[in-house]
Amino acid sequence: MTFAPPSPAQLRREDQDFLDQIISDQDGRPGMLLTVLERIQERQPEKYLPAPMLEYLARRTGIPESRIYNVVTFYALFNLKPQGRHTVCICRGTACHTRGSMRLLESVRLQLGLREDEDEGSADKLTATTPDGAVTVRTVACFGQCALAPVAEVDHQVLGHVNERALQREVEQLRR
Amino acid sequence: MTKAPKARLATAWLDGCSGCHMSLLDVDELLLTLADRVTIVFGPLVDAQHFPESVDVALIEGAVSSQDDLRLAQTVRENSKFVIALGDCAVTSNVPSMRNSIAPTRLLERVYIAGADTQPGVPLENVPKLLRAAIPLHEVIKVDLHVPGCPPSAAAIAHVLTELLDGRKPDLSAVAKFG
Amino acid sequence: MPNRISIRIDGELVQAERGQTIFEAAQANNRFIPGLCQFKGLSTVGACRLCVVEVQGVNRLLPSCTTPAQDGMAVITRSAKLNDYRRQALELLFAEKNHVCAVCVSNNHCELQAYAQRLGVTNVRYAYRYPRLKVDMSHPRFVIDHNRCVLCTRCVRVCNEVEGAYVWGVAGRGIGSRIACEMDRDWGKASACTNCGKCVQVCPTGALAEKGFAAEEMVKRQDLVERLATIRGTMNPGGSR
Amino acid sequence: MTQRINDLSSFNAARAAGLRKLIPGVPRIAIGMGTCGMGNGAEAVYHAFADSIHNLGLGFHLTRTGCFGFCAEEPLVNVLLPGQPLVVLRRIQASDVPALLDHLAAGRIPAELALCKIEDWDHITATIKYGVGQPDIPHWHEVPFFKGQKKIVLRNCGLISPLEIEEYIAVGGYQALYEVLIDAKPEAVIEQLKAAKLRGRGGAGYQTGLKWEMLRKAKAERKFLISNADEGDPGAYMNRNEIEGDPHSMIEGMIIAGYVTGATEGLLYVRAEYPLAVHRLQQAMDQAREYGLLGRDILGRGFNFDIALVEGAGAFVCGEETALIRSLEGRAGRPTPRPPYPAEKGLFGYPTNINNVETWYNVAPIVVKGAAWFTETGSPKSPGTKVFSLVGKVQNTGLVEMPLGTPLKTFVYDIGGGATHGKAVKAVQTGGPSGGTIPQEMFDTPVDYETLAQLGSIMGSGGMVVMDEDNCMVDVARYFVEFTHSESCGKCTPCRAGLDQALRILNRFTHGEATDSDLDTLDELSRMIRDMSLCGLGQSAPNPVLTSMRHFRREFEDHVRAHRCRAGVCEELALSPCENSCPLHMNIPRFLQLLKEDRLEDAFLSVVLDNPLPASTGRVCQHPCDNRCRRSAIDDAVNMREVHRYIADSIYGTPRYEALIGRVVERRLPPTGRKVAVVGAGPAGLSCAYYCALLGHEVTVYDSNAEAGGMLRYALPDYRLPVEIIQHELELIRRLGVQFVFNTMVGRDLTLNELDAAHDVVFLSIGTWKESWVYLAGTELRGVLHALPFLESVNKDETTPLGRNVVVIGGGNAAIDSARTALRLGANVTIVYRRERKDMPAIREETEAAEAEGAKIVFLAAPHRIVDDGSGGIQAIECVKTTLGEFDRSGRRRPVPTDEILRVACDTVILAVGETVDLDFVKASGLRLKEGGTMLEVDRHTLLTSRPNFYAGGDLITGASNVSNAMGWGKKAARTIDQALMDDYRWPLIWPEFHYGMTVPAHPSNAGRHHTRELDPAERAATFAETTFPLAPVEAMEETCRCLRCDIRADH
Repeated sequence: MTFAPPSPAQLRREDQDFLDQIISDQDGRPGMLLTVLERIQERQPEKYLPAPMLEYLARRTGIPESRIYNVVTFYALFNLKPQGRHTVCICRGTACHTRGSMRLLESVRLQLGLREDEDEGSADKLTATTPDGAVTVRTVACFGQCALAPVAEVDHQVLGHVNERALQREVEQLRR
Repeated sequence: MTKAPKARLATAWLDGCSGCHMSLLDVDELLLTLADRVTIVFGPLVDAQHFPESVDVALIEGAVSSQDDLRLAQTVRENSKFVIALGDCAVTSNVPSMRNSIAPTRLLERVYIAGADTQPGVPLENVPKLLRAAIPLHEVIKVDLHVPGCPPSAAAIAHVLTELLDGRKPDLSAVAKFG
Repeated sequence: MPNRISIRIDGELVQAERGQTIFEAAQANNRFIPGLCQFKGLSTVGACRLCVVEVQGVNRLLPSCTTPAQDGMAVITRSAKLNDYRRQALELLFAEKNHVCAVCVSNNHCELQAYAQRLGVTNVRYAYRYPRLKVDMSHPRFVIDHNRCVLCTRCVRVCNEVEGAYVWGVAGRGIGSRIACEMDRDWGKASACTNCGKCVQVCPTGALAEKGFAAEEMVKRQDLVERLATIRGTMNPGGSR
Repeated sequence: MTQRINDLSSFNAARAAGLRKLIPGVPRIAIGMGTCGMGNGAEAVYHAFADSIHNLGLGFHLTRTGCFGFCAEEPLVNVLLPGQPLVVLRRIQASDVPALLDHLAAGRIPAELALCKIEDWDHITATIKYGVGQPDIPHWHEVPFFKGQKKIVLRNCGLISPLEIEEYIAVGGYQALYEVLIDAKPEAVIEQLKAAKLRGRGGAGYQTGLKWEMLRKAKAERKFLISNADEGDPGAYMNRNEIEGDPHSMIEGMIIAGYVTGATEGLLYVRAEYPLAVHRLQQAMDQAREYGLLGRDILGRGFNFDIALVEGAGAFVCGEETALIRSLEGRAGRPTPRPPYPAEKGLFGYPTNINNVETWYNVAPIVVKGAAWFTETGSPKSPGTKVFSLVGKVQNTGLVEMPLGTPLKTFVYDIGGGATHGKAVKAVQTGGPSGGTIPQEMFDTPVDYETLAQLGSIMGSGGMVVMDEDNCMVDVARYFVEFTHSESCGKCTPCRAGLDQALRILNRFTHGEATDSDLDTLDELSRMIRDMSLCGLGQSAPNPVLTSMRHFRREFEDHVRAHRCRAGVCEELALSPCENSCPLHMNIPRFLQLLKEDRLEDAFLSVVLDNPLPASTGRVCQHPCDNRCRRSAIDDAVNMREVHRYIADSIYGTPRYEALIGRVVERRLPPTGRKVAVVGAGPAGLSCAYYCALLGHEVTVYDSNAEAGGMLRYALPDYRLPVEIIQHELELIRRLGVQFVFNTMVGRDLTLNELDAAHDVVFLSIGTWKESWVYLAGTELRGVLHALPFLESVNKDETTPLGRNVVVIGGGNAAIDSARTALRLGANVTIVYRRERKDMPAIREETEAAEAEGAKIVFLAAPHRIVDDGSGGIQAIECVKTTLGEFDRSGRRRPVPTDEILRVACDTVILAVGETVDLDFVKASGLRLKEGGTMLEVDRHTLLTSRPNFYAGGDLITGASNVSNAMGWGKKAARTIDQALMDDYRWPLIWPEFHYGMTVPAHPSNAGRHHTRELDPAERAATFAETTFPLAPVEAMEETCRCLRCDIRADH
């Protein structure tokens, strides 16, 4: 690449070291870009991919920015916006759907005052975060916990055979 | 040889620029021939208050944008044997559709309040209520023939009418273009 | 191995060069197959699906732009089924974005419109989606209007494969897919754009256009890019990706 | 420090070490800690064991295993006492641990916690003998869920620790690798796989041996092997459990493939949503490297092969091999056209072979046992087994491994145990978003690649989701399209824009906005997407739509034409779930709210305009609303039936009755001058007459009896429905101007032509008064009665020759009514029913009441002959005992006769085995019958028969049903009749506008469901008077406060 990259805004020294390290660990290995991006996101407390880090990644590896942007907007796992401190995740797998998981989602959204974003173009448009950044509600294609349907996950704790009221109680706990 | 009874032709003008009607008038000397074979019973070109019953062919120009458009389209369909969507606005909703990604309330505010020179305010009476989107005719009624074009050429319209009057199904491939 | 092969197109025996795709073989023999994503000199992606054909002995439709012609192959390029399917694909493209031909700079010079005309599309049976999409005017010379984009990715490929600037990419997925400039910047702020305008010239519709044209005025100069792409040796018959 | 294995002795040493862990000589406790176990609290159970064992100083061996497959019974805990069988305990919670340890320390295993025992286990690559004993605990293959399962892939899952490579080696692990490397004949392995006809288990079913051969023959400096563990099918999770329970089997399969094909690099592409699987794999690979089984110089034979793990980042399309390759190259997972195939040009342009997780698990068994052994299992074209995740509306859910070719019904009924809560199974969805739905009529279908494809479905990765009558097939199709729509990569037009349009059309269906032309558009669009899409995702995405439209077209049509979703899933098509389930579609939330607002009279008006016989149905309705009430997710359904009974009872017999009759009569539309004849004054006829009268028509009802009411009047005993109640309700119908002509049988006293001539429209609603023919010796004897004439004669106060000892044959409402009536006449009663209790069609409460009042019920017995007492009377009845056989079309087990004969002494036998409509009058009438000749054919949407102006409803078109269903048909007929007569939709004009509260209660009452009070059984059995009492006012009020108001939508 010969072009001048945009000013590497607010990239902290430690972030840069982290990136250098992981890039050299992964360089040339199959699946490298996915792994690097997963590690970056995992390291952020708000579980997202900050733009300056992506820009640095592009410069450092020579992977075009357009390709990186392509990848991060394609996979449902990656977030470009900061996520809530708590996560409520509703399974929309077949078994959960046939046992009424969409109603769970509606009730949690209603409880938190969230609305579905239309046509945002993101991979998973069912994701929404409360304005105070406290809770992110998302869905997952399938937890593979079908025998426990319907399933919800609150801060990575699985709730099986969950009903609206039980889930509302859990969410209420989060907001305390 | 007995003269065949004249066909009853109607036209309707929904959300469009009237260019398709102009194109209809552009068929030149065919108008004279047509006058022998058809009676225009409704439309901007004639002075009729209500859409009549048993119309043979109806040409509709324009997209369906308001409650009034919707009602008129339905009335035309109920009383006409053959309905033609005339021109791109009726076929695809064309230019009127450019408002569709904006909610009607915001649109009205933009035009009547933000864009007003005097007396800002959204009129509530005497203005037909907007539908959420301007949509093609076939989304609200059954359409027997689509004649695209912005506007369709006079030749296309002439071809369609002549063929229909002669009892043939018009072939548009040579005379109309899509979009 | 002889370099000429014979294949049958719609029942008629014709000659083709070994290594040509079915699409290229048909074109060389003046047979019409529609295709929006295919562009001479660029890699093939088989994305628009307009160019699918029936091949004898194969129980599915094949994209002619990526399938190599083989000696003795019998290809059907026209049938009632193919025509219906291609029309449906075109109608889907019209319903997907906001194609208002009457006000488009490429009106009458648009490949999408031309195919619709040629395949006898007179209306779209599907409900128009009317998405709210951006028009990016930030570039001094060019404009990208996402309302008119058919996601053929010719712009992406010409920028990557011929110009080597990697400005364009596809962001998102599914119905939310769109062409994006680098890290989703305004085109005017792109760091790598060389202002060469190749993407504009290869665009089949009015999505990418030069500024300063009114409706119907933009005529793309595809021949220039085709020649350039071929000279640069990136031409990759039957190639992938 | 572990020793690298490079010869037989080091191999055997590792095996011996593993065996000491598997059978340690001290009690061994293994907790099932797959994700499913953890989701049920296995972590806490493990810690409880660890703490207690430590605190008590017990020398027990505690370890973890994967999932044994029966996910519905998790957490599963394996317990092995030395010399005894391995016992699998189920649903163990942390609180069970102390008591359990006490038992184990004393050498006991509590049988009540046990699921099954295993005396010896065939790990395929080795056999482990545990011990014998524990006679009270069933063998594992005697448990219905495991019966017929054959565990090849899951041979180790749930039995060995996935964290200990030595345990894997102890059960024959890495034996196959060892043999392959020693033999050094890679072609032989390929030949073996080809002979075994092992097919890819990811869905497409391509032969694994052929794929390996292609890779072996490819010449290149690098070759790749990829294991596709990007399991993304919603409803399928077998790959996760396989990895979590037994990671080494997959690793071994891959190493063998590496040696055989010449690849040196392996890649595992695992879903990031499976963190436990990722963790276990990494640990397993580390161990394998330590032991010299992976990496450089494997087993000291100079062969190098290593595996790297990549976590997929959430894209279903990456299950498609070209997309997966793009993903590993660090790009978006957008598929590319084939050719070129990965075997020629794959990852980074090098030859690549991709197999699904489960395919690798079959490699070692085939190498060790041979192709001939493998082909013994499964079907000729598809040998071996497949793991399925059986989930949805069955009793037993979990992972099952069955031979390919096993019929679907085995999965649903034998293993799954059939539907839950006595509902009917409707379909099975196989193959997830790429598959299709297979209706219950086709459950004989063998599950293999070809047969499923013929039905428009696929096997896919093995998801099997059972659907019952509460699932709407339109919604299911919409659900899958929504899924593929959101997972489409967006590259090709048909999949990107086509699925979006398909979803829009399906949304129109579920919102009740679709038209008939949408059915055609959806069909042609689906075919186009299937034939035109670039990759497997798009090509198969229309399968759920196409199969649903093929097998469940009626449901689609109902959504369009009747705006009904019978399953009650599509909320926009119903006011509320209760309303949707009500055959009369009563606005239940409205009358509840009106009563809650203390507006009894308005509530009555609301009820009676929705249902002309509210007090009767308030007593005898089968209350389907209870099954749908959302309140039951919290505690119990709102007692809606009893509230409307309360409302009606509070008005009847009070001075307010007159005023309210006036209010109903006021609603009558102006006279239309049209004449309607109703044939049959039963519930269907009365409802039709009532609404036709309200709509302003002139109505005459004809009936062969002397009074109106039909079954209500003549078949239902007084203690269930007192005759005064019916009279109150009939009065209202009379006041609307309905004329009755009694003692007139249509067909005998009056011809259909005469009716036709005198009226504009005729509605036929004759009940099922004709007894079904019973093939039973002795039915000519004195003392043999048929249920309905018996009940009728009691209701008419005629004396009935009833003996002392009565046997009732049958399990429906007529049988129970007969039994309870006979009890009240002083007889001893035995009911004989050929199936099980849960299969009885009678209302459950009625059956329980009969038993409480002293009736005995003999289940699983079918009448064989009635025994003559020598003088033309009855001495006894002989019944054949039955056992339960296969499941029949109704989803119930078919009773199969045995040799055992049961003799019951009696003097009276009442037959209640079903009734039909007497259709003699139909002959030469121009009315067409349905196939089978017992019912009239009508248009499902208009109820018009084949003869113009003749409509029909009720039992006549459905066969024997119940009061509410019959009324529902009558009501529907009135609506369509009016529309035909008046060419206008005037139906809503009947109802006044009710203004009532439309806010969701912030704090619905916490009270439990209120039940009616009854006299105690002994008192009840002595009287024909009504013995259940309506709710008290405060109870009725509280029921209204329990309603959650599902009729109020957030978006309104």
